[in-house]
Amino acid sequence: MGEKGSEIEILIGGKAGEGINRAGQVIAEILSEMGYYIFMIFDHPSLIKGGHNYSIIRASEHPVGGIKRKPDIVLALDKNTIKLHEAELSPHTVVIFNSDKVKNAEGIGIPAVSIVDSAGGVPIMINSCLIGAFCKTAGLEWSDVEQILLDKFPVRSALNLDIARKGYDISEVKFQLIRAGENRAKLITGSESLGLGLCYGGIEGYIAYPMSPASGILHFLSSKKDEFNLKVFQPEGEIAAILMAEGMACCGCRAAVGTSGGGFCLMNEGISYSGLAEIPIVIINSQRQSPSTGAPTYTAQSDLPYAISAGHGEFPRIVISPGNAEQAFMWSAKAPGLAWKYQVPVIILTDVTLNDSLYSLSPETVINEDYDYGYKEVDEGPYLRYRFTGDGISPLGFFNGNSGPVKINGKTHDESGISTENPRILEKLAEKRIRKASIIKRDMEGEKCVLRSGNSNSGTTVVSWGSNGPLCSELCSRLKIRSVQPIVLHPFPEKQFETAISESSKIIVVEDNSTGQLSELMKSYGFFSDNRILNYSGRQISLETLEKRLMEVI
Amino acid sequence: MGEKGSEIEILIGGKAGEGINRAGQVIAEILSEMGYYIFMIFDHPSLIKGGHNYSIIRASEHPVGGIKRKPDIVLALDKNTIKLHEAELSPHTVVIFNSDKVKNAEGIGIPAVSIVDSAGGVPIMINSCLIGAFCKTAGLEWSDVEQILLDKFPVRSALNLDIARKGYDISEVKFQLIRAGENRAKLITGSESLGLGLCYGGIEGYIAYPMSPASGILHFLSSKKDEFNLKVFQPEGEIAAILMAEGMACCGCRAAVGTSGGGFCLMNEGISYSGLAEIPIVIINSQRQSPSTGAPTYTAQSDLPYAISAGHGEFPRIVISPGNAEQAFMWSAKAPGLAWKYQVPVIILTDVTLNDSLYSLSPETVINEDYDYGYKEVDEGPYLRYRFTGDGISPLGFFNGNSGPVKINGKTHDESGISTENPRILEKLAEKRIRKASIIKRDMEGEKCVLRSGNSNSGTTVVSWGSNGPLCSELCSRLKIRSVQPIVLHPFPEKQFETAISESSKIIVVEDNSTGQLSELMKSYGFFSDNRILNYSGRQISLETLEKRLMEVI
Amino acid sequence: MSYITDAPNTWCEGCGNFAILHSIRRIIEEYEKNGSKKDEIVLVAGIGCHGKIADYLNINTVYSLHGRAIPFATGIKIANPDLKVICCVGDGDSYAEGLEHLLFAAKRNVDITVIVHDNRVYGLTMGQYTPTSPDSYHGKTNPGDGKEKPFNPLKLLLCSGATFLARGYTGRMDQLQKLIWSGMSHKGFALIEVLQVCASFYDKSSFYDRHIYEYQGDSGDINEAFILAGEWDYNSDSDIPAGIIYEEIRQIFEERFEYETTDLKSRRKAVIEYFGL
Amino acid sequence: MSYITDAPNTWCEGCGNFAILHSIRRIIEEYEKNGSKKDEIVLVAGIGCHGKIADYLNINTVYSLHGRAIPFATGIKIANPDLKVICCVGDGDSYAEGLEHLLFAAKRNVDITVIVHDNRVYGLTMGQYTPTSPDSYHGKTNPGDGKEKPFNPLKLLLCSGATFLARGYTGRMDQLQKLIWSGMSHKGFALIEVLQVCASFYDKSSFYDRHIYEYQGDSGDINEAFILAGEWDYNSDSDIPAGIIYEEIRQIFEERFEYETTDLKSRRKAVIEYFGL
Ligand SMILES: Cc1ncc(C[n+]2csc(CCOP(=O)(O)OP(=O)(O)O)c2C)c(N)n1
Ligand SMILES: Cc1ncc(C[n+]2csc(CCOP(=O)(O)OP(=O)(O)O)c2C)c(N)n1
Ligand code: SF4
Ligand code: SF4
Ligand SMILES: [Mg+2]
Ligand SMILES: [Mg+2]
Repeated sequence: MGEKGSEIEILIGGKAGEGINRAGQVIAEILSEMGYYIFMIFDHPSLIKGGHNYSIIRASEHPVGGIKRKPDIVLALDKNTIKLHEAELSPHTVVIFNSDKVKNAEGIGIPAVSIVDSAGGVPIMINSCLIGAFCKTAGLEWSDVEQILLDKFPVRSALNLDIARKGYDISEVKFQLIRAGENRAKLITGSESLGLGLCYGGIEGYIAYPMSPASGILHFLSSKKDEFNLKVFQPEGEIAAILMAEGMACCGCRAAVGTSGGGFCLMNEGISYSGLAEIPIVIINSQRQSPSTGAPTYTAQSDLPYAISAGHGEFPRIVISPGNAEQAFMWSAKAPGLAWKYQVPVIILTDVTLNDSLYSLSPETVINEDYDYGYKEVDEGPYLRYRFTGDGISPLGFFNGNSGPVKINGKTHDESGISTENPRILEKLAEKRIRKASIIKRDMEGEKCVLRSGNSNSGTTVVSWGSNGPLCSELCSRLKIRSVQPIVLHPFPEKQFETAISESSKIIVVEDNSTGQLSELMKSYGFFSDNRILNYSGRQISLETLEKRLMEVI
Repeated sequence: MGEKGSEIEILIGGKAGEGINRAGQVIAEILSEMGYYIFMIFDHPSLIKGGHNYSIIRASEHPVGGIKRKPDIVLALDKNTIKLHEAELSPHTVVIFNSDKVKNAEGIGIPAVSIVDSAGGVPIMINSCLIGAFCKTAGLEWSDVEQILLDKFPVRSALNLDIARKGYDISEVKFQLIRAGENRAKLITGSESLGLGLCYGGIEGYIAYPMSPASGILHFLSSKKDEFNLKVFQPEGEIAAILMAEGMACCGCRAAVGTSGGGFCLMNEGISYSGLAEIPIVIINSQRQSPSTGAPTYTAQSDLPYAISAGHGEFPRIVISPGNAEQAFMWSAKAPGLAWKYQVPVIILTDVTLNDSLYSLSPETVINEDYDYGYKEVDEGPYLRYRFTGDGISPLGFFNGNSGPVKINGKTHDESGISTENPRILEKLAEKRIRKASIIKRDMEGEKCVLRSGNSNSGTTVVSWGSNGPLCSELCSRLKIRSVQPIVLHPFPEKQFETAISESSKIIVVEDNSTGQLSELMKSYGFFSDNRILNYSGRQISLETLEKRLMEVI
Repeated sequence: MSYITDAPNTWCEGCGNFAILHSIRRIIEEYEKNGSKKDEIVLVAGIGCHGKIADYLNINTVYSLHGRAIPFATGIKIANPDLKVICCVGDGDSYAEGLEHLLFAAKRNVDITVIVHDNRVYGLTMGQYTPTSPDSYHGKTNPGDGKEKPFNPLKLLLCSGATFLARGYTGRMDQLQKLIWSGMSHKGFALIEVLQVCASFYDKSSFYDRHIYEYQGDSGDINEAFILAGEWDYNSDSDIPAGIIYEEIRQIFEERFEYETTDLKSRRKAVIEYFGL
Repeated sequence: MSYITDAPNTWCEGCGNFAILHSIRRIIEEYEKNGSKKDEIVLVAGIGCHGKIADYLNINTVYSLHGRAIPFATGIKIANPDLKVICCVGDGDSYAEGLEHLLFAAKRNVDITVIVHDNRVYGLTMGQYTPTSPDSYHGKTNPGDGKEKPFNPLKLLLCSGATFLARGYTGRMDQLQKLIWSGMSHKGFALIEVLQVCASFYDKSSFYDRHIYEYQGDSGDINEAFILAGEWDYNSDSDIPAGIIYEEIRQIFEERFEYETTDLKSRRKAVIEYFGL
C-alpha cells in the first residue's frame, strides 16, 4: 500500500459526453477540501460525443503548475483510457475501471453500470460510482467525503451519494492520502477567472462569438449576467463583436471581447480602429494550436508577434499573457482600467491550457490588488475629443451630453475629430500616439510585469510565458534554478526583465510553439537565450518531460 | 532665360476632376520622348471634385528617385495652386497660369478658358492649352512636340492640338530644354507595373475590392483583362476576395489579390488559411497613412511587422517591398512563382508613392529576368496533398482529376489531408512548415534581395525600403555615400544585408513611419542603426529635405 | 450654435448627399425646437462619400469603418438604449461589405434609423459597380455584361424583419425629410433607402425624376409591401414608388439590455459574493 | 474504390449528418455509374459538425473556414466552370458568419449546390443559438426571451436571386437524396436547406416528423414560392413543406470567365506586346 503524503495525480478518462470534465472537477474539489493545491487539465478533441476525453488532476501540498503524466490512480470509464495511456502507467499506478465495460484489465474493477442500474440511476451516474471508488482507494474516510460529495451533486444528490457509496464500498484502499491543511482556495477554470477578473475590472459588456477555447468565458459570463449586471451578447460574427464593444465604449460602457486565432484575425480592422480613434477595448485572444482552424481544443503559444503588431498602421497597445487563474484574474481586472486610462486596445493572450484548466485560486490574494486607474475626464471649455496634450492622452468624453458633441473618427482627424489630411496634423497625430506609447511604457514599469520564482541566485534561468509560467515555476523551485515569467509582453518590460535575468549564466526559454516567439522578442531587446525548449504537440509539456529536456541543456 | 541641361521639375495643379494627373502624364511623356528619366508624383486628397490636386514631374538625364519640391515651372489651373505652393517657389520659377481664373499672378498668363471656348472645346481642354504653353516655356520646338501631343490626345486630337498650339503661341520661351538622349523608356505607374508584373509572372486571376491606393491595379487589370486573358473580379469584400483567389489556386489557377490596410486586416484569416492549407497566393498590401481608414490617398510604410506576422499561428511566408516601377514589375512577376514553388502566401508591400507615381521603365531590362520557378508536380503512387518530404514541400495537385481526390484542409491534417489532432502529427506538421521556411530562407539568398547603389566605399550607409529606396539611391549617388535597399524583407536576407552594409561606420535608416519599423527589424537581426530619419506626413520626403536631414546626422 | 461644422464640404456640385445632409440638419433643428437635445442623438457613418456627413454635422458622431456602421450603432444601443442613433451608410458600404450586419440589425429590430445613401456606385473610390447597380452598368471593374443582377434591398430587408421601410429620393427633399423623421419616430429598426444622385459617376436624376412617384398608401400589410418593394427591380425602367413601404411594431432588441447600470463597486461586490467571501 | 475514407466518424449517434453524408455518397455513386467521374466534383465544407463531411467523403474536398465555404467555391468556379461544386455548410456557418457570401452567390447565380445542414444550433461549439433557432431557444449564450426572431433563410435566398431552392429533412433520406440530385442537376445557384436533427443539442425529430410534409406542387412561380417559403417561419408550430420550392433558369455567373486558359508563354507575350516591344 503506497503512502501519499504530499501529492497525488489522478487521471480520469472516457468518451466525450460522459461527463469526464465534471467528474474530474468533483475529484479536484474533494482534494481541494483536503487542503491540496490543484491543477487539472482537461484534454478533449473537437467533437461532441465519443472519442476520448480525459482529465488529469494533480494535487499537492505545494502550488502546482503542471502535470506529471505519471498518474497514481487512473479512473477508466472505457477501454481506450487504459490503452491510450498505457505508456504513462507505472507499476505503482492503481487502475480503477468500469468492469462492466472494460474486460481483462488489472486493478480494481467496479461494476459501475450494474450498480447504477440497480440503484435506478442514469448512465452519467457511473461517474459518481467511480468517484466513490476513488475515495476509498485514496484512503479517504467516508465521513470526510460525504458532505463534499453531497455538495457537488446538485441534482438527485441522495441517489448520487448512494451510488458513490456503493463504489466506495466495493473498492480497496491503496493509498493513505492525508489532509494537507485548511482549504481556503476556490477551484476555478482559467476561463471563469478571466470572466471574473473582467467584471472586477468594471466590464459592463462582453460581446463574443463562440470559439474554442474562448467560449468558456462567454458561457460563464452569460450564465452570470444577471448576478453581475452584465450585457452579454453573441452577435453574427467576430467583426460585429469587436465593433459593438467599441460602440459601447463610446457611451462610457467598458466592454471586452474574447475569441481565438481566426476570430482574432477578423477583429484586426477593429483593433486598428481602436488604435486611431482611441477607443478603449479589451480583447482576449485564446490561442489554439496551428494556423487557420488548426486544432481548436489543443494548446499553443503562437500569436505573440501577431498580437503585438495586429492591425495596420502604428498605434500603442498593451499585450498581456497571464499563466494561471490567479494571474488571469489580476490581469483581466487590470485590463479594462489600462485600456480606459490610455484609450488603447489591451490584448490578453491566453491559451487552451489556461482557459480550460482548473486551478486553486485564493480570492483574498487577488481582490485586494489595486485595479483603479482612473482616466482623464472632460474638463471645462469646448470639448475636443482628440485634444493634443503633453502625454498624448486626451480627456475622454462620451455620448452622454456632458460635453457637447463628441466626434469619434477612424480617419485621420484634427483635435475636434473632424477628418483632415493636413500633413502637419498627420505628424501631430502620429506623435500623439508615440507619446502615449512612451507614457504607457514608463507607467507599466510600475506594475509587476515580470514574475520571478525558484532560486533567484541560480545562474540558470528558465524564461517562459503564459500557461507555461507556473509550470516552469514549479519545476525550477524543485530544481533550485531561477524561473522568470514576463506577464506583460508589450510594451516589453525591459528594465524589470533585465533585473529578473541579471547575472544569469544560461538562459533557457520554454514555449509552446515552434519558432521561439518569446525568445525572438527578447532578442530584439538584446536579451539572448542559450537554449530553447519548444513544444508544439498541442498539449502542455509535462513536468517530467520538461525536466528531462532541461537536464539535456543545463 | 534659364538654361536647363540636365533636369527640370514641373508642378501642375488644379482641382480634382480637372484632369491634373492626365495632364501631368502628357508633360511627362513629352519629356520622356526627349530622353529624360521621369518621376512624377500625384498628390490628391480623398475626394472626387474640387479640393487641390497636383502633380510634380521631375525629369532628369539621370535616373530619378524623388522630387525636389523646387519646381522650375508651375502650371496653375487655379489660384490655390499658387497659394498652396508659394513656399516651394524660387525666384527662377516660372508660373504659367490660367489668366481667366487666376488674377494678379506673376508669370505667364494664358487666357485658357477663352481660348478653349473660342475654339469650341470643352473645359478639360484647358489642360491642352497649358501644356502647349509649357512646351514653349521649356524651349521646345513645336515640330518636336506636335506628334507626341497628337499621340497623347486620343480623342478629338485635332481640336486638342489646335488648342495646344494656341497656348504655345501665346507663351514665352524661358528655358532651353535640350534633348537628353534616345527615348527607350516606357512611362508607367507603379500600379500598372505591379499589374503587368503579376501577368508576366503567370497570374490568371485578380480578385480585389476597391481600396486606395491599390485600386489602380484593379482598374488597370480590369481594363486589360481581354488582352491578358485574365479573370478579374470585384466581389462583396476583401474576405471573399482572398478566399476566391485561394479557391482558384486549388484548381491550379494562379491568383492574386490587392488591397490596403483595412482590407489587409480582413484578409488575415485567409492568409492563415493559406499558411496551414499551403495554398499559393499573392497579396498586395498597398500601405496608406495611419491606422484604420486613416488618410487613404497619402503614403506610409507602416505595415512591415504586421505583414511579417499577419494571421494567427506560425507559417512560412515571403514579404517583398519593391520601390519603383522596375522593381515592382520584377518582384510582382517573381511573386506568383515563389508562392507556387513553396505553396505559401507572398505579400507585396507597396505604398501610395509607388502605386500612384509615374516612372520611367525600360521593359528590356525587366522582361529577361528569370521568373521560372517551377513547382513540385504530382508523381506516381497514391496522391497525398500534404506528403511529408525532406524539404517540407509536398507535390502540388489540383482539382483536375490528374491525381485522384485532392483534400485541401485548413484544420490540422495528416498527409492525405484528413483532419487529425494527433500530437505526433501536429509536431510533424509544424516541422514541415519550419523546414519549408528554412528552405525558403536559403533559396532567397540566391535572389537579389538587397540593392546597393551610391558609393559602396563610403562608411556612411543609408538604408531604406520600398518607395524610399530609389529616392535614397539618387541622393546617395549625388552625395557619394552608400545606399542599401532590402527588397525582400522576410525572410530577412541576413547574409546579403550584412555584405551590403559591411564596414559602415554610420548607418542611417530612412522610413515613412513613426517608429522605425525597418530599423527595429534590422535590430532583431543584430544590425544596429545610428540614426533614423522618419517621415510620417503622408507625403514622401523631398530630396531637398532628405538632404538637409541627412546632413544633420552625418 | 450651428448644426453644421466648419469642415470644408468636399462633395461634388450637384451631389445628392447635400439633400440628405440638410434633411437631417433640419430634423435636428426640429428636435431641439421640440425640447429634445441634439446630444441625445448619435450619427454613425460608414466610409464613402456619404460618410463625410459625419464631418459636416455638428453633433455626436462615429465616423466608423467601411461597412461597419451598424455594429457600432448596435453597440451604442446596447450600452445606452436611450440614445437616438442614425446610421448614414452607402450602398457599397452596407449592401456589399456590410450587408450581413444590416440584415441582422433588421432581424433583431434594433431601434436605429438607417439612411442608405444609395447612389448605386462606389462614389469615393471612383464609380465601381455596387450591389444596386443595374446589370448593364459598366464600371472600372465590371463589364456590364448583364450577368450580375442587382439586389433589391427593400425585399431583402423585408425578409430580414425590418419594421420600418421607406424609399426616398434626393431630388425630393421635403418628402425625404418627412421619411427620415418618420423613421426616427419609429420604435425599432427603420431604414430609409435613399436614391441619391451621384453627379460624377451615376447621375440618374432625369431618369429618377421621370419614374419616381410618391406612394402614400397603406403601409401595414407585409404582402402589399412586398409587391410595392418589387415594383421596381433596380434594373428595369419601371415606375419607382417613394414613400413609406412598410411599418410594423415589434419588440425591440435592446430591451434585453435595459439593466440598471451598476457602478464599479457593486459589480466588484458581486464578484466577491461569487467567491463566497 | 470506396467513397468513404478511413477517417473515424465522430458525429454523435443519431445525428442527422449521417443522412446527408450517405445521400451525397449515393449520388456520387450514381454519377460514376452514369459515366461521370467523381474527380469532376469538389466538395467545399464550412467549419462545424457539418464540415467533418469533408473528412469522410473520399472525393476532392476543401475543408474551408467557418462561414467561408462559398467564396472558396466561387473561386473554384471562376477558375474552372466545368467542375461540379457542392458546398456543405452549417446554419451558424452560412446564415451567421458567412451570410453575406451566401446571398451574393445567389445574386450572381453561381452554379454551385449549397447544402445547409440546418440543425438550428452551433453544434460543434456546444449548442449556442443560431439565426434559425426559435426565439424561445435558450442556449448557453442567449436567454431565449423571444426578442430575436429567426431568419427565414428561404425567403432571404428567394429575394437574393437563388434559382433553385429546396427544403429537405434528414429524417427523410430518400427525398433528401432526390433534392440534392435535383440541385446538382440545376444549372445555377441551388440551395437545399436541410432540417438536420442534432441529437445532442436540438433534437426536434418528433416535431419535424409530425410537421414536415412533402410538397410536390409547381415550383416555377416566384410568388407561390414565397408563400410556400413563408408557410413555416422557423418559430411557430405550423406545417413545414419539404420539396423543391423554386426553380428558374437564368444566365450563370461564371460564363463571364469562360476564357480559353492561356499558358504562361502567351500571357508573357501579351505583356511584351503591351510594352510595344
Ligand atoms: C475594408 C475597406 N475596404 C475598402 C475600402 C475602400 N473604400 C472606401 S469608400 C469605398 C466605397 C464607398 O462606396 P459607397 O459605400 O457606395 O459610398 P459612396 O462613396 O458611394 O457614398 C470603398 C470601397 C475601405 N475604406 N475599407
Ligand atoms: C472565425 C471563426 N469563428 C468561430 C469559430 C468557431 N466555430 C467552430 S464551429 C462553430 C459553429 C458551427 O455551427 P454551425 O455552422 O451551425 O455548424 P454545426 O456544428 O451545427 O454543424 C463555430 C462558431 C471558427 N472556427 N472560426
Ligand atoms: S462622387 Fe458622387 S456621391 Fe461622391 S460626392 Fe461626388 S457626386 Fe456625390
Ligand atoms: S452535436 Fe449535433 S450536429 Fe454535432 S455531431 Fe452531435 S448530433 Fe450531430
Ligand atoms: Mg455608393
Ligand atoms: Mg448548426
